[in-house]
Amino acid sequence: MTSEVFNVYIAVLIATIFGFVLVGSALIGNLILSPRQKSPHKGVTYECGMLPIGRSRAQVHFRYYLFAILFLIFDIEAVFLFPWAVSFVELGEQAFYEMLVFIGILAFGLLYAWKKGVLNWR
Amino acid sequence: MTYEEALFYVIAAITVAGALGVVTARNVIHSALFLILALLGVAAVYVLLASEFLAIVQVLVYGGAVTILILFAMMLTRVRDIEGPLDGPQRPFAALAATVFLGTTVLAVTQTEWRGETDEATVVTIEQIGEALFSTWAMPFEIASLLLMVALIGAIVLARGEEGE
Amino acid sequence: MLGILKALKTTLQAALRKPVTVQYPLEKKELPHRSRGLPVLLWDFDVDEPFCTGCQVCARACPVDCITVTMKDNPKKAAGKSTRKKIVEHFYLDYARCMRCDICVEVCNFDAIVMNNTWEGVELATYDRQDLVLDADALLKQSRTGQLKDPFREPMGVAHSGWSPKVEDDEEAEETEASKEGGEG
Amino acid sequence: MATTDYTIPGEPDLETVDININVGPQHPATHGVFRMVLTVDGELVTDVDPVIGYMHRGNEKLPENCDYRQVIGYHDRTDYLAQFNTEQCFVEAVEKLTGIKPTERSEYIRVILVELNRIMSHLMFIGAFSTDVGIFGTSFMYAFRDREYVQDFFEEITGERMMYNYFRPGGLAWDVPDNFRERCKQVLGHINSGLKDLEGMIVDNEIVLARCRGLSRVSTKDAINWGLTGPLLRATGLEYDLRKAEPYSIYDRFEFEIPTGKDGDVYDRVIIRLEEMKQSVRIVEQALAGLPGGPIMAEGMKRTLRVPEGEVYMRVEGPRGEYGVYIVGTGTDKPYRHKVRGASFCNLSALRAMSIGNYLSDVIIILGSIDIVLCEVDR
Amino acid sequence: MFLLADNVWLDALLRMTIVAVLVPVGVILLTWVERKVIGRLQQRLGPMHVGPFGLLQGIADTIKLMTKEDVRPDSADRPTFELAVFVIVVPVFMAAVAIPFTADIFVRNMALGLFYFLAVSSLGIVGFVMAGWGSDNKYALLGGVRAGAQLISYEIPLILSAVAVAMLGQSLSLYTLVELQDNTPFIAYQPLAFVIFIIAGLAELYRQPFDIPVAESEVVGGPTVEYSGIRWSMFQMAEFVSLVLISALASLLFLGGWVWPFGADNATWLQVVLMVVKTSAFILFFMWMRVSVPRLRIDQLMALCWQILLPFAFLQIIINGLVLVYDWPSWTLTILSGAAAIAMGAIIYRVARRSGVLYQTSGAAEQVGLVL
Repeated sequence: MTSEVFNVYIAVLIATIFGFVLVGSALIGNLILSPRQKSPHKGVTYECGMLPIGRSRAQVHFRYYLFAILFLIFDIEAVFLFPWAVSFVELGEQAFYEMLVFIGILAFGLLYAWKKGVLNWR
Repeated sequence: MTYEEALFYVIAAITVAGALGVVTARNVIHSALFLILALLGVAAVYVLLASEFLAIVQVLVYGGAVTILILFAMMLTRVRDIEGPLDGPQRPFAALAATVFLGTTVLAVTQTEWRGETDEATVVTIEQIGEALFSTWAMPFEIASLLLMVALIGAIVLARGEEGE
Repeated sequence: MLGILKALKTTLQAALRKPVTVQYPLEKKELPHRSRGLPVLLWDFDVDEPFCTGCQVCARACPVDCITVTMKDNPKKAAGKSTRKKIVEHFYLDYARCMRCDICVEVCNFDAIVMNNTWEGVELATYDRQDLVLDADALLKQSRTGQLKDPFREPMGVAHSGWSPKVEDDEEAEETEASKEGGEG
Repeated sequence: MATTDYTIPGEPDLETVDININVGPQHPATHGVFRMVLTVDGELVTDVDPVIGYMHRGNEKLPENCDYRQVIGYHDRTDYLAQFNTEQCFVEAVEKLTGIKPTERSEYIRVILVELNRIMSHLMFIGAFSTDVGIFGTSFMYAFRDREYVQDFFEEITGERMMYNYFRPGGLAWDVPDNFRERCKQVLGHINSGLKDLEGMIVDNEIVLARCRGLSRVSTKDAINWGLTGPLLRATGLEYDLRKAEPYSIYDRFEFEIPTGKDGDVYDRVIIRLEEMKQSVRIVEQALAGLPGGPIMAEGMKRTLRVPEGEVYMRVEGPRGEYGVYIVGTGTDKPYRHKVRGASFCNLSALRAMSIGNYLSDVIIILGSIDIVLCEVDR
Repeated sequence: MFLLADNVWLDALLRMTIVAVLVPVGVILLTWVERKVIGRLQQRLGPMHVGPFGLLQGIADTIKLMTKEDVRPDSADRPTFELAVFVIVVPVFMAAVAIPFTADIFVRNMALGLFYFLAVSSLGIVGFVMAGWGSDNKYALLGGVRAGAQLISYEIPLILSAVAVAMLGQSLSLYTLVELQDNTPFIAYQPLAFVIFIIAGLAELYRQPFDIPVAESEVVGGPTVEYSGIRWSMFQMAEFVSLVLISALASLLFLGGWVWPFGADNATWLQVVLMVVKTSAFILFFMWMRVSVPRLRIDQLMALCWQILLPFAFLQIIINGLVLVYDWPSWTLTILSGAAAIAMGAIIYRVARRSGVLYQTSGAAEQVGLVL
C-alpha cells in the first residue's frame, strides 16, 4: 500500500524534474542561439517609452491582503470539505448537519465581510 | 528501500536549506520564497510518510494560500534589504527562546518511539479521515470553524481600522 | 447573460461569413482609376521628350516643398523637332515628403505630371531615405515603360488650363514603345 | 542577494506612497501619442496629469504660409479620422469670407461624403473603444471591415484612402464617377449590416453595461462649463448639434434626429455614436435621393483665390464635436491668421475631472470614450 | 493500470517523457488553432503564410522566440525574475500527472487526483506574484497583484464546484468519477456546479472576460511585460497547457470523459476520440468566449466571485448533501441545481442592469474634493 502511494508520487517527482529541465533547456537554448548586444536603454524597464517615475516597488493596496485572508480561510474550509464529500453518505445525517453548521458559521463570516463592505473593494 | 532514504535526505536537505534561507535572506520577499521551498519540502516528507492527504493539504494551504498571504503582507510594507544583523535590546530573550525551543525539539526527537520503516507506516485513506473527523472529532471540527470565523472577523476589523485612518 | 449570448451569436455569425482578408503581397486589390499614388512624370512619345518644361509651377504649389525643378533650353526646339522652347533639366521629387495632395497635377499647365495609379512604385520601403528622392529619369520610368496605362487626368478645379488632348495617342505610343522595349529587352 | 535599498531619503518610513504611472506615449490604450501620468493608490486613480504636444506639427502656423488650396491638405491632417468634415469646415469658411456660393451639386456631394466620413470616424471610435473595454479585437475588426468599404468608396472618388484633399472653395476638385449612386447604396448596405454586428457586440452586453454605465457621469451644466461638444455633450441630454442649431451648408433640407443620452456617462456616449451613425445613413439616403446634376464648381472662380480683408469663424459639427476654423484674410492668397478649434482638445480638458477617483481600468475607458484624435489635439 | 516498464521509476519516466514531448507540440499546435479560430470569428484568415494555411506558423514563432535576445531590466530582482518562469511552468507539469485521458492513457491514477490537481495548480499563482514583483515595473507589479488576487479568489469556487462533483461520486479519484458517468454525465445533475466551474475555470486561465492581470489596454501584459523571447513563451506555454488541463478536467467531471455516451468498456480509440472531442469543445468555447466579451473590472470580478459564485457554490453543496443524505431521486438534483443556475443567471442579469453589486458608481471626483 505504501509503495502504491509512493509509486504515484514518483511520477510527480519526475514531472517536477521534467518541468525544470524543459524550462531550463529552453533558457539554455536561448542563451546559445540568441544574439547579445548590450545597450544601456535595454535595461530600462518599460514604462511607455518614458523613464520610470519614482519607485516601482511601492506597497500594494491593503485590499489584496484582505482577499488573501479570505482565500486562506475558505481554502481551509475546502480542505475539510474534501474528506467530508467522500464519506458523508456513509456517515449519514449527522455528518451532513455538522458540515451545515460549519458552512453556516463561515457563511456568517462571509456575510459579516459583505455587510462591512469588504467584498465591495472600496 | 534505500532510494527512499536517499530521497528523504535530499528532500530534508532542501527543506533545511529553505529554512536557513528564510532567516538569512536579506530581502523579505526572498525570505518568503525560501519559505515556500521549505513548506513544499515538508509536503514531500509527508508523501514519503505515505500521508497523501496531508501532503496535498500542505501544498494547497501552505504552498498556495499562506504563501500568497505572506507575499501580499510583505508587499504591504516597504520592501527593502536589511543590511547587517537585526539587533536590539531583546537579544537575550531571543537567545533564551531559541534555546528552549531547541531543547524541546531535541527532547521530542529523542524521546519519541519511532514507528520504524516507512513501509510499515499506516496508510490512512481520506474516507477514514472523514469518518474520524465527523464522528470522533466532531466538536473540535466545529470549533475550528469558529476559529476561522474569528480570524476572518479579526482581519476585517483590523482592515477597517486601517482604512479609517 | 443574454447580452453575452448575443455577442457570442454575433461572432459565430461572422465566422460563417467569408473572410474579408486580402493577402497583400500575394494578391493585390484592383486599384480604382482615380487611385492616387505618388506623382510621376509623363513622356511625350511623339517627340520623345518629357511633357515637363520645368516651369516650376508644381514646385511652387507643393505644400510640402518636395519638388525641385530646373529648366533648360530645349535642344530639340533648335533642331526643329519639338514645339517646346524649354525643357526640364533636373526634376527631383522626394517621395518621403510627398503628401499626395494632387495639387501638382492640378496646377500643371502642360499635363506633365500625374498621380500613379498602378501598383508599380508604391513600395516605399527602402534602406535609405535618400533612395526615396527620385530624379527625372526615375519619375519618367513608369510612363516610358508603359506600366502607367491610364492615369486619371480629368480637368481639376479652377486652376486647370488645357491639357494635352492626345491621351489616346499617348497611350498607343506608350504601348508600342513598351512592346518595342520589351522585345528589345 | 541584491543589496539595494529602496527607501528614498526624506520619505517617511511607514506611509503608503502612491505610485506614479506613465500611461503613454507608447501605450496600447492611448490612441496616438497621448501621455497621462496617473497617480495610483492600489487600483484607484487619485490624480491624472495629461501631457500633450507629442504630435505638434504647427498645423495652425504652417497654413499661414500656404495659399488657400494648399491649406485644405493640412486640414485633412488635423483630424485624420474626419477629413471631409474638416475640409468642409475650412472650405465653407473661405466661401463665407469671399462670398462664393458653391454649386448645388457640390453641396450635396459634400454632405454625402461628410456624413459617410462621420460614420467612418464613429466606426473607428467603436472599434478602439471596445478594445479599451477589453473585447479582443473583434469589434475592432468588424469596425475596420466596414470602414474599409467606405474608404474604398472614397478612393474611387478622390483617389486617396485617407487624405482626400477633394473639397475646394466653390465646389469640388472634380466630379464624382458615374456609378456614384449605386456604389454609395452598396456602401450604405455594408454599413447597415456592420452596425448590426457592432450592436450585437456592445449594446446590452452585461459586461459593457457593468463597466460603462454610470462611469464618469457629467451633468449638462458641467459639460457646458467644460466646453464639451459633440457626443460628450449630447450624452448629458442636451440636444445640441450644429447641424440643427446653426444649420450650415444644406443641412436644413434634411430630416434627421439628434440622439441624446440621459446620464452623460460612458455608455451613453457609445450608444449615441451608434445612433448617430444611423442618422448619418438617413442623411446620406436623403441627399442621394435629391442629388442634382450640374456643375461642380462655382462660376467665375479665379485661378488664384484671393480672400478679401476680413475675418471669419466657421464651425461645423464634426464627429467629435465642434470643429472650428478662424481665418483672417488680408486680400492676399494666404491667410494672415489661421486658427483651428479642435473638438478633441476641448473635450480632453475634462479628462482629469472625469477620471479622478475612478479605477485604473476605467480611466482607460473614459479616455477612450472622449474619442481623441491626437493630431487634432496637438495640431 | 498497466506499466510501460517493470520498474516504477522507468515507467514514470517514460510516461512523463511522452507528456513532455506532447506539451510543446500541443502548445505549438494550439497557438495556431487559436489564431485561426480567432481569425475566423473576426472574419479574417489568421496566419496564412508559413506552410499550408499557416500551419507551420507555430514552429516559425518558436524559432523566432528561441533566437530572440533575452532582455532583462537592470533593476529587476534577478533571482525572483528568473525563478518566476519555473514557478509558473513546473506546477502545470505536476498537475498534468493527475489527469487521466482515457481508461488506459494516463500518467498516474491518483486516489486523490481531483484534490491533488486543484492543490498543485494553485502553486502557479506564486509565480505571477514573483514575476510581477521581480520585474521592477509598475505595470508588472499591478498585474502581478491583480493576478494573485484574482487567481486565489476563483480558486475557491473552482474547488467548491469540484467538491460538489466529488460528493456525487463519493470519490476524489478522477478515474472513479468518470466511470460513474456511463449513463448520465454529471452535468445533467449539476448544471449549477458546471456553470460555476466554467466561469471559475475561465478566471483561472485569466482569459477574457477575466484577463484583468494581463489586460493589454491597461497594464500592457501585466506580469509578463518585462519578459521577452523564450521566457515570455514559457508563460504562454503554461497558459495553453492549463487551458488543455482545465478543459480536460471539465470534460472528465461534467461530460463523462471517455465513458459517456458509449458506456464504460468501449474501445480505446473511441475513448480517445471522445476525450479529444470533449476537450477541444471546451477549448474552442474558451477561444470563442475570448473574442466575444469585454473585460470585467477588478472590483466587479471580485464581487462576482465572492458575492455570487461562492454563495451559489455553497448552495450546490447543500443541495447535493440534502439529496444524497435523504436519498431523494436523482431528478430532484437536476431540478434544484438547474433552478439555482437559472437564479444565478437572473441575478447576474439583473445586477448588471442596475446599480448594485457588480456595478457601482465610483464616487468619482467628489471624493477627492474636485467638483466637476
